[in-house]
Amino acid sequence: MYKGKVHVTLKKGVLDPQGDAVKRSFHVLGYKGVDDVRVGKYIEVKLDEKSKEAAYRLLVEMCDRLLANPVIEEYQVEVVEVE
Amino acid sequence: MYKGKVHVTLKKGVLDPQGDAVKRSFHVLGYKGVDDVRVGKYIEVKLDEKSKEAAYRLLVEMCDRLLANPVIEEYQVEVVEVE
Amino acid sequence: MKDKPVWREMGLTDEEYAQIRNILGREPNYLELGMFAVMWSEHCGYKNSRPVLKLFPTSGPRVIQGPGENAGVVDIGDNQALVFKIESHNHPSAVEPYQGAATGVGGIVRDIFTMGARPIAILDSLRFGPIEDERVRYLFSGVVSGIGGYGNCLGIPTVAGEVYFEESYQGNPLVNAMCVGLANIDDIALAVAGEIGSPLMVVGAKTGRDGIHGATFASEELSEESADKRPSVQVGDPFMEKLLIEACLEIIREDLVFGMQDLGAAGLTSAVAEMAGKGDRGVEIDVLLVPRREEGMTPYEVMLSESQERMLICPKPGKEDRIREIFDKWGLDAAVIGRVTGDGIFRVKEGDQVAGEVPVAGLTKMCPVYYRQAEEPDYYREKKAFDPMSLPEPEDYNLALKQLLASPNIANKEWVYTQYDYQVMINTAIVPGKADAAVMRVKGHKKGVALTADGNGRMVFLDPFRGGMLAVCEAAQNLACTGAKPLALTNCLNFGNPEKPHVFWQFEQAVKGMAAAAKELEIPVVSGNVSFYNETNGEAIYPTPVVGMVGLIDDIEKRTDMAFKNDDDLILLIGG
Amino acid sequence: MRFGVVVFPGSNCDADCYHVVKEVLGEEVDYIWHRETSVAGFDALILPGGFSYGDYLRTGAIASLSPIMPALIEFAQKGGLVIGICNGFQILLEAGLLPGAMLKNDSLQFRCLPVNLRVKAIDTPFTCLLQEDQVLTVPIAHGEGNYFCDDEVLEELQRNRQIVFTYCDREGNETRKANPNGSKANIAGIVNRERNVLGMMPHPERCAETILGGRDGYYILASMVNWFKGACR
Ligand SMILES: Nc1ncnc2c1ncn2[C@@H]1O[C@H](COP(=O)(O)OP(=O)(O)O)[C@@H](O)[C@H]1O
Repeated sequence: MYKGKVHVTLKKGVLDPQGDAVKRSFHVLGYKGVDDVRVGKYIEVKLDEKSKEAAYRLLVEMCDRLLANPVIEEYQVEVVEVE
Repeated sequence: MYKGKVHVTLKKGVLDPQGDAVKRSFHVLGYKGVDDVRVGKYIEVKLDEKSKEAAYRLLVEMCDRLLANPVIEEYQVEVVEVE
Repeated sequence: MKDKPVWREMGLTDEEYAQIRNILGREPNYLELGMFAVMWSEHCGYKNSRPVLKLFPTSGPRVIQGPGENAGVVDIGDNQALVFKIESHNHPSAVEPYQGAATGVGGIVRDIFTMGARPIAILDSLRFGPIEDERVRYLFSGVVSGIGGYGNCLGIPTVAGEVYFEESYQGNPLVNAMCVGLANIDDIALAVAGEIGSPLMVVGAKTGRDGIHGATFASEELSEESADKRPSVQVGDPFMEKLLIEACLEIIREDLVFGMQDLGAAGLTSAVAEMAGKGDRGVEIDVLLVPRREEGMTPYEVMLSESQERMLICPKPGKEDRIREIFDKWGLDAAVIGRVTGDGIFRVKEGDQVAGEVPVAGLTKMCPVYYRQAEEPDYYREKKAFDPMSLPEPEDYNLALKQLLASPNIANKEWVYTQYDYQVMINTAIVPGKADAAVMRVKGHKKGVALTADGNGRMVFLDPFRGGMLAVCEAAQNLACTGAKPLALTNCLNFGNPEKPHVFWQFEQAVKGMAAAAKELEIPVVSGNVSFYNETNGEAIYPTPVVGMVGLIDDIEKRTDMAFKNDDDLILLIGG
Repeated sequence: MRFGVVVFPGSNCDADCYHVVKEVLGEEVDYIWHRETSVAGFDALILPGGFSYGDYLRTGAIASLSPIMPALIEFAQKGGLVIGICNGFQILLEAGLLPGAMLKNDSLQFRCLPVNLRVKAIDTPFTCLLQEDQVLTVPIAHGEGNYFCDDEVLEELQRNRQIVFTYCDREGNETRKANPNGSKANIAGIVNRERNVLGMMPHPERCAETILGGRDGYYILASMVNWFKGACR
């Protein structure tokens, strides 16, 4: 059994309304040192695959097909073995 | 300058409708080996703080106040130095 | 170790515990005790309010179903009926505003389609502390986006409501949601168990550990510790509910079920007991057959879980396969979890083991009823002696008017209702902000229906009887102003702790006032909900009955909103 | 003319579109369940609004992988008329039939209100009954209508006159204030280069009858009928 961890973040240059809102509320709360906030997704997937490589390949495919939208997002994938 | 990385995930036992929907659609797409999907948030924050400890403390405070909803979510915080 | 016996932890009194022992003729086990505790909570059993609620007029020529079912039903002609009810989700919303409000909408919507009606509108009645407070703003915006988040996704328009800000709701906001459905009279389904041997199916979400003891939670005062009761808060899945609506209405249209019941407060325990109780049946279920989300759940947890978006179905003989087919089309699993029996016993099994066995009637009909003591409070006489004429006349009327208009209670509520999809289903002929009631067309007919929800806690506080009357009258007037004739009402009675004599007095007086107005105006009460224990640290909210009312417009082209239409039109003031 | 309304789990404006085509336009219409794999026999397809798959992950993302989509894409590539409204627009973006992507509204709030739209192109099957620069009033109801594309794509959209509707004030000015969601260049609706696929966030089906407060949306849907019947060209 493998666990895939996927980070999906907005590409540079794509504005992030959620991140901006969080930054603004931090400033309102008095945290002036907050410079930049970006909000992305973190997805954990349990994969019943034979090998780490197979799990990794599968995960990348899943990212390309569904988990990330290449027009606005990029992703990072990591696989660890779990029991 | 520090960069804070925050993972906000649903607590164990809290229903994750989003993860369930993604799992089901993977099954429909033929990825039968997908066992469990949990969707959380990944937040990156740039912090203008004096020390790593100060940045860390600030980030935890920010999580408690704004980034995570303690009723249903838990979070993990990491700080790295950046230029 | 614990300093309280376990029944008291569960909210039962020593006398109630003795009664349970009597009913069973033995000591209850933990599961059985839990089942009694939730069924005998105020939330499910109405043990403090039932005698007073009897004062409401509940019949009329158009009433098809009065109180007692999941929702009330009134005839609107052409073999059509409106099915509607209002319900509170105050305590969950105080702890987690978004999910609390969202699951409140989910629950009331289930009550409507359970009856075989297509939900056509949602209304919301909201009360918070002063808006200047940071926590209040958090609660307010969370509740509004929770209602929108759930209702919008379902594709049911949220068409009317009200918002008040008042000190008395600071620690205990009120979140009442109403749903109105439209049904063909022939399709109305009741929550009854079928013949002996009929299977029982659960469909929808898997059962998790969430919300265990939510019903007792709703029947307790909020205190500093409430924050620790957090697992009682559930996360809603409106997408699942949308699938359930479509699938359930499809099986009703095909006439495949005897009865249907949503799983709300007290989960499976309540749904099964109520369904069996109506037909004087017994029931045997196996918790191992209930699809779960988590491993290692005990029978107690399965029976008391309040996981959202689940339905209990009693199929007609031979229809299980067709039902499965329909659910499968919508991507839903349906599982047979047990059967109807003839012995009047609610038997819970875990595989071969009997985990609990209680008489259905013990959970339902034998729930104790209390006649609480009512006592007129001192404040009432004091406030009554107040002479409004003793107030000084404003020096600057312009300023006074501006101040009034700037009050959050009078100001435009656009910020709220623009977060709600109030137009989906393309029936909303008078949208929020244009009149004091919403008007919906009924496609294919000349007629229309008008909907409103109203209450005024301050008035009821000052004079519960007249305040109760006023709530009914205001709703009726709001409907009349759109050109509708009021047909029937539903109500949500939000009060403090009924064990306090002055709170019970407020309750009784307000209900008497509402009943008097309802009788006089010939607007029967067809459904409702009671929410007691709305207190923070011993301080009760204003007594706040909220009235939801539906009306009928014979010719929708004749509806009226509140805008002035033409130059030189006359302006008349009537009544007063 | 026969319309098909594609129904995904979670679609909720499907019945509204069906009603308007049948009762207001007076044309034939049928639902197409998302698990079907053919759209044979239909002259135009509507992807209705709603929350397909609960809008989980990204709006329109899961629906864009539905079994019906290959047939729909082929239909579009052969020149068939396709209109995606609100969630339907989001699905068209995710399926790659239209360029760009949707972000959350800049207010981060769901917004339901009537907006003004400026008609930017009338040489499309969806606007042939309208006037250039005409201002329409059409309701929106969405939480993610903040259209995004990079500058190159925007230039291309402008060069090919693919921008069909923009948010504007009553006089037709495309101001920042008139933009309800922060969308790039006030974009409310675009067509593909071949002009047979339209995606728009506002809901024409919600303003096709006077009882609902206006009929501007009627002309958008009626344009499709006129175009199909050859009355527009
Ligand atoms: N919580 C709400 N949800 C939906 N609509 C609301 C809500 N609050 C107010 N409205 C709408 O705003 C309009 C004005 O409300 P309100 O000021 O309470 O009116 P009134 O006090 O005259 O009944 C009405 O159309 C009402 O339905």
